[in-house]
Amino acid sequence: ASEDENATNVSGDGVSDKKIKIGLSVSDLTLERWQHDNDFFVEKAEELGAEVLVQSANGDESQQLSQVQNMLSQNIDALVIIPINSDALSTVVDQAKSEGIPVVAYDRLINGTDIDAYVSFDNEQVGEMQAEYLVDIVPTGKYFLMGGSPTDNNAKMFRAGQMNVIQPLVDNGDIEIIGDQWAKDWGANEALKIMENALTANQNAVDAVVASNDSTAGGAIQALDSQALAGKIAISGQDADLAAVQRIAEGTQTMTVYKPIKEIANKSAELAVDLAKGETVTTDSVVNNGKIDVPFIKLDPIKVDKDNLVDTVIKDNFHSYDDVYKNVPENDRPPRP
Amino acid sequence: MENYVLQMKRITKEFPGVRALDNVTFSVRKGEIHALCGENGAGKSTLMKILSGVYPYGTYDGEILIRGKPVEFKSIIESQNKGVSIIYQELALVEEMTVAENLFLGHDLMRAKVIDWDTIYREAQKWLDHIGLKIDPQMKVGDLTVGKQQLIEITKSLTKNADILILDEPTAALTESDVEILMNLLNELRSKGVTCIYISHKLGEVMSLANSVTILRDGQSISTDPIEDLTEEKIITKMVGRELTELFPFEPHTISEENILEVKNYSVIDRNVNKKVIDNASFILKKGEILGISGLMGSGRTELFTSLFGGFKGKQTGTVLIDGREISIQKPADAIKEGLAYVSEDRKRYGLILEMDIMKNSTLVALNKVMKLKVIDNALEVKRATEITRKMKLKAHNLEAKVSQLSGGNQQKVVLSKWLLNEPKVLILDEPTRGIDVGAKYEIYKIMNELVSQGVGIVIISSELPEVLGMSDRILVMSEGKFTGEFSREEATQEKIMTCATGGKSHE
Amino acid sequence: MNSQKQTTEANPKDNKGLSFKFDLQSYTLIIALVLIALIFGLLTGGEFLSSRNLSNLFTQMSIISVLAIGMTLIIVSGHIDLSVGSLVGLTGAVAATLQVWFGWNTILVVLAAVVTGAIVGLWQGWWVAYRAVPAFIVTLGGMLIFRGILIGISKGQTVAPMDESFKQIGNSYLPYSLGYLLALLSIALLIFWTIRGRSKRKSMGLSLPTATIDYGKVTMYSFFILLATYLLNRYYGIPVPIIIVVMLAAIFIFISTKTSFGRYIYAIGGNVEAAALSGINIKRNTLSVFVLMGALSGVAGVLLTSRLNAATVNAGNMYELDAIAACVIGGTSLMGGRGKIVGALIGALIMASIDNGMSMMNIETFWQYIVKGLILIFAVWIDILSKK
Amino acid sequence: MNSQKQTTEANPKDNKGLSFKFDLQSYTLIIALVLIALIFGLLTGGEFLSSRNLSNLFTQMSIISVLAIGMTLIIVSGHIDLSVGSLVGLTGAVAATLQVWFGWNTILVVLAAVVTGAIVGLWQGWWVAYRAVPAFIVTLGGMLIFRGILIGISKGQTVAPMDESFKQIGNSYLPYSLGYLLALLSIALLIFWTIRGRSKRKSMGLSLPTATIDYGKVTMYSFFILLATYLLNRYYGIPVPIIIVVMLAAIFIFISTKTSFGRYIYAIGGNVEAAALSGINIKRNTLSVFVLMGALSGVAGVLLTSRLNAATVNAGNMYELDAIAACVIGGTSLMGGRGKIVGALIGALIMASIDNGMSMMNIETFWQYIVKGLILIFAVWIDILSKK
Ligand SMILES: Nc1ncnc2c1ncn2[C@@H]1O[C@H](COP(=O)(O)OP(=O)(O)OP(=O)(O)O)[C@@H](O)[C@H]1O
Ligand SMILES: Nc1ncnc2c1ncn2[C@@H]1O[C@H](COP(=O)(O)OP(=O)(O)OP(=O)(O)O)[C@@H](O)[C@H]1O
Ligand SMILES: O[C@@H]1[C@@H](O)[C@H](O)OC[C@H]1O
Ligand SMILES: [Mg+2]
Ligand SMILES: [Mg+2]
Repeated sequence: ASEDENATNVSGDGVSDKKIKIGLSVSDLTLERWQHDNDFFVEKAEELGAEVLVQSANGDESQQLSQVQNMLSQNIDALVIIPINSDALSTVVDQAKSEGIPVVAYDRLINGTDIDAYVSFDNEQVGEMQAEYLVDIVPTGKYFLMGGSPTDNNAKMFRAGQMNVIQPLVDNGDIEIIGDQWAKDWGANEALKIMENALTANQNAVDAVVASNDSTAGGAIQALDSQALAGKIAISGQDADLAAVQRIAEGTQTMTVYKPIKEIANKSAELAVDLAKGETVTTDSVVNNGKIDVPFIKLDPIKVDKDNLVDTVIKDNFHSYDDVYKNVPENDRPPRP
Repeated sequence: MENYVLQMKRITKEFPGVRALDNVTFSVRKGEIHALCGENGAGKSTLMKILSGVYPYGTYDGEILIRGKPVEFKSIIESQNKGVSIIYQELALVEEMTVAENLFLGHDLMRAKVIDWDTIYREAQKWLDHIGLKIDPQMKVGDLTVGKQQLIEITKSLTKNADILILDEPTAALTESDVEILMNLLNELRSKGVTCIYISHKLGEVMSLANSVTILRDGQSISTDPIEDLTEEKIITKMVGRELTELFPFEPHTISEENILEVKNYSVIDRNVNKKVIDNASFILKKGEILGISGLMGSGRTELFTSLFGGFKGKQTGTVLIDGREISIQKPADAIKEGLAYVSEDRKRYGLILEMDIMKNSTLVALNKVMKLKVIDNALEVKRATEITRKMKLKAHNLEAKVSQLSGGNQQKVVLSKWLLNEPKVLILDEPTRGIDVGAKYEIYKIMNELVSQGVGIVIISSELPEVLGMSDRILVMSEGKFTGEFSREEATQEKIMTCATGGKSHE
Repeated sequence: MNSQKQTTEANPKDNKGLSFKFDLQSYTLIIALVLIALIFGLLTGGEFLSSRNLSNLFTQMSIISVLAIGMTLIIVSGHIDLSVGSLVGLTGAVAATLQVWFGWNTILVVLAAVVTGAIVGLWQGWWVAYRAVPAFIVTLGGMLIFRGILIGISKGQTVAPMDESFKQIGNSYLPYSLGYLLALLSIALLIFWTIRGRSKRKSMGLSLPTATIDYGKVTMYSFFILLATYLLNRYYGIPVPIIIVVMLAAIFIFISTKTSFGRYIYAIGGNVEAAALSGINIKRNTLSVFVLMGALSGVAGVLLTSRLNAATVNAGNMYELDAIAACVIGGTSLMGGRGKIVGALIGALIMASIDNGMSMMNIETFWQYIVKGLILIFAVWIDILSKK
Repeated sequence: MNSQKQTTEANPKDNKGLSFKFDLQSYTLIIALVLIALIFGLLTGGEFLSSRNLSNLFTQMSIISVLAIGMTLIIVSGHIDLSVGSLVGLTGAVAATLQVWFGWNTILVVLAAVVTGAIVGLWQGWWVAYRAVPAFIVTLGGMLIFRGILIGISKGQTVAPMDESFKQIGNSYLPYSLGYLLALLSIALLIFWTIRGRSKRKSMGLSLPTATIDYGKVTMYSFFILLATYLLNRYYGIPVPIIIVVMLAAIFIFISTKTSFGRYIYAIGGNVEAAALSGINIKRNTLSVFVLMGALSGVAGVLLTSRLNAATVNAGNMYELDAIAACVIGGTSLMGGRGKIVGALIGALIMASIDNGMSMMNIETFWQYIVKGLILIFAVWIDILSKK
């Protein structure tokens, strides 16, 4: 009985005049970036003539597993997964492989199983970039670390990257870490409270805030703002959310790490279509996921600050010029590209 | 030493702020029916709860001997194991469960490793048959009337085959015929050597049943006498500490010609069971009149009046007039607006908000009477509540006490207070003296007198025939949802009423 | 009095109309479920009802089902447990760390998870039963405490991968023949019990439902058991998780209907004073309920970890709400005293079907939220309507 | 707060011992709070009790406080509302989108958020009151539906920044003089009420608490009001959010103790059948409670959006649990019929203190979870102990 089902899948692979069906499993939609990822990916894939099934798992790993199962039973030709957790999907990926369906890991690697490709930025590198930027402009002083969700694996990796840069400076006494707190669910309100308390506990004697993403940075900046410190204390971010780049334009947030989402989305979409057609992919590098060396398309995240807004986010059409500078007086804006 | 099966010595029990029992001594001989009498709040239930282990050893002072041996019950199970079984005044039934399950809850049959439901249902059926109850053991207890629930409770304690059986006001919710069943049962048990402690406010029952009587007053034991030395009057005097000349202080009063409430061709269909529970009922209540409603349990009296009051979910047809004006009552609020008041037969379920204090319960219906500019005036509320509860002779040390802590009689007075504060035109009393001591009954009757003299019309539904006979100007009898008889105060007798109640034809 | 006659008089089951009404009532939920299944079946062009998807569906509902079984008892006893999600995460992590870091074998590891759950249940039950702290607070506290311990012991890291044998628990299927064997066995048991029950009632002189009704039911159930087995065998066979759920359900239905402990729980939840006055030990029974819930959370933790082949820090997050919802959909009253395990399982199946169906239809996420919320309300409303 | 007080005083308490005991009971929670404050004060070297941190603390508790006020009514009336978190998110987003995308002014935008909340409350209340669907299910459904709508309308994006005037709502302070003025005004009112109350009781011939007790209390409250004002004025002044909370609390305490609607809610939650037979319109009053809760969620949404100067998709996530916990800590019974708004506010303050204190101490995250969970349980336990 089950052979029948498999047979249909296999035959589905070969037929090329049939529209290619790609499954995209998104981790959650409570952060702005995933919505962008989703939109760009679908747009590109449809441009390439594929149909995309999208599911979002609300940050629940077993729900993601279920959704991938459900997509598999809809005869998809390729699977693209933004895993909630790199280690918690191996069972269903194994199943996909056994049915001959190619799997692409998007943004986060999937460990311990055979996958066909990995398209991503290096999360540790993101953390490093955040820290490097801050360390550049505030080489000595008091640092506050604002971690992400204590239950998000990526949050750990960002922190690891940050510490790669900061730890040596702590050891030689240049930098003092005055606090290290993690914001539940990457929540802005959590970050706001944490920052308020940290400022109070340290009588505002803070020189830099290492915030792991833009949502938490946003909350922290509100706390800085009410102490009239917004723009005076260096603070990092990640994702280039609209609100964040607006803050950068206004000068209240120092930097964000822009992960050219359009690029990762397009790359992944192309890859998925190719794989679905049975073509093999070649990449420059590989990364070991504990089982195999996975072909790795490594994209470079970009540090974005006030000076390169126009050349990065706006140029990529990630956000429009008008949106980004909405709250900046006309004559303070850089020339329109 | 005499052959006492039970001795309670120097029992003292305090609740926060109240000394419920003060050095009480209580001794019961083997095989007798021993009545325990006293006013509401005298401490009868408390004493029995100590005996049955509800208030465990250590929470009271004093000593208990069973068959001469001291016992220290730390739980109900322990007292049960010593053969003590009790029917509580508050029904201790789980409404969501079936009759059979309730009968054997906590019983050996249920404590078996694997419950044998067939046996339980068969045993339950046996017991019900034995008592003479026509109830399906698979019915949910919550679907039974209070009276039936009370009988289940009694049956439950019988299943334990106890040799000391305590009945705390078992007949409060029973009709005459069911009381009869119970009396026979108790006599049968006595002949088998079972000892009974019997608490009741119905002194007639006490006189005809008991071998001896112990009187409690204000938490103290006053006396224990053999029944031969007592009369109802003597018991009352000992209970209340003064003489009560008459049980029913009916005062002749002038009944106005005006119809205050008139009901014509009134029928009610219960949607749940799709059955006509009230069938074409018509009656008139005059201003200043006390109308007694008699009938057997389940004859539909409660349905008729809750439905008139807008509190029964069913389809109603017929005409209702108040002061000659046709009105339509869809919900209790309409009825209240028209000057109706309904004191329910089940005060805990339908009368009181147990979590609330006395004051708030008493002003719940007439809240507008303690408000100024739509705002509750606390001082005024205290004043009104104090006045009304004082008038009711409510015994409570604090108006802020939760009503759940009051004795049954006092709870009933709170319900009365609640309705009287609203100054109703028509007062419907459904079993108003259920579980109430003679003194308090007397007070309620006097209140009735006072109200009718002010022109209020009163309907009193009661399963106690003496009460209906003693207090009504006119008596209507119901049977199976129909009125089957009408008697003036003068012509009414117990026999005539019973004939109509059991369905026999009345003479007009 | 002739007891035989009395019985027949009193037994409402003899009234045909009533009996039909009764049956209809308890089947509304099933009807709601069938409706949902049909609608999704239609909208997905039959995919929803395919063998493969049914297999997925049953597996997907298994974890919440295990929790819903215990939650039914908790709610029936008049309490609530908000900590089960965290506890699923914690026990799963206990299993994973013991296996991945310390190399314990699968059996020991499963035991450890279940025992951990039971101990945690003991702690919570103790506060509720012996310290009279409301279960809401104790388990809300527990929700935080256990998640905290989980983050602490795993240091925020995902612990993976598990041994192959452990992975099998949540990811394998019964061989076809074994599946059919089990199905036949349970049908045989069903027939045996019906016959024995009838003969016992007869020998006791109790009234009997007509043979057609009794055997009609047996035939119907047998048909469904065989159908389900057949359908699942058309794919890979009966998924092991669903076998676990069925077995646990059987055990707990037995406990709740056939043991004094089970009945006491209903009595306690229905009227705690009456229960106490009937001599039931409220505290000990309450404690036991929490211990059982803890142990079941352990089982759920094992299943989840096995399915994910990993223990993660936010595993089980918010499962309490799903489990409670399954119970409430299934007719359990949050006021205590009323509820059935079978109802909770159907509730869990309804919830899983909604999730599964919408994901099969690839509806946009925000619509999924909205539609799921609406279906929840409607399903319960229809159930309520039918009970009026 | 005054009106609340009056009720408890209103009764003749001739028994000294009793009166003392009663007071002790209602103050345990405050004692627990003071203990927590002292411990954190000690552990943070006084920082916890600094003017600045108190200012933070009050602001941080404000959103949950607003929700807890409404939640008290909901729970007292015998229901529950799991949707408030999502509704805070949704109403906040309504405010933000109207202002950021459509340029509405602040007043209109605030109105829109509150009205949206009330309408949503109407929808939920209708299902609960007129369709008899359990509030748990209706609001669990609501939790999903509103979050879904929120994701749908905001397309997953953070909507920011708000106008300066909007931002002020959650982020500004009363000028010092105004703060003192308000403080003096409320003290004057307190004295006036006490005198009037006493004279009225006297004229009605009711017993009076001794003057020392009455005026002693007035003095004590006045002292605390002035102390709080002074401390907050040592920093930037009284935060506007806390003024909003105090005003809402005053209004709702008034409603719950001084209006028939308030009284009816307690009656309905205490015994719905008796309430119905007392002529209380169960459905309409229940509906109203949900509408009020919705409107308050709107206020909370405005506060949150203002404080964050942005509306995010997961704003308000899980706030329902915090709000319910605040009520339960404050002595509200989940069975309905019992609970006080003041208690809920103290509950909210306790929860906020725990969060704030631990984050001031910079404790590791997982310890924060564990300690918070434990304190929750202990605080409620101590409260229960004292009531025995
Ligand atoms: N749980 C309790 N808490 C506080 N006081 C109580 C409690 N139970 C009873 N009391 C008080 O103890 C006294 C004796 O009450 P008890 O119930 O024993 O009276 P009773 O003689 O049975 O009255 P009734 O005839 O009305 O049933 C009363 O004053 C009552 O208010
Ligand atoms: N909740 C219920 N469910 C089913 N049947 C009921 C219910 N309440 C009452 N009945 C039935 O309705 C009929 C009338 O009952 P009702 O309570 O009006 O009688 P009553 O004369 O007031 O008797 P009682 O002395 O018990 O109050 C009876 O047949 C009774 O069994
Ligand atoms: O981009 C980030 C993502 O990688 C992380 O997992 O969650 C937070 C986001 O900001
Ligand atoms: Mg009593
Ligand atoms: Mg009646």
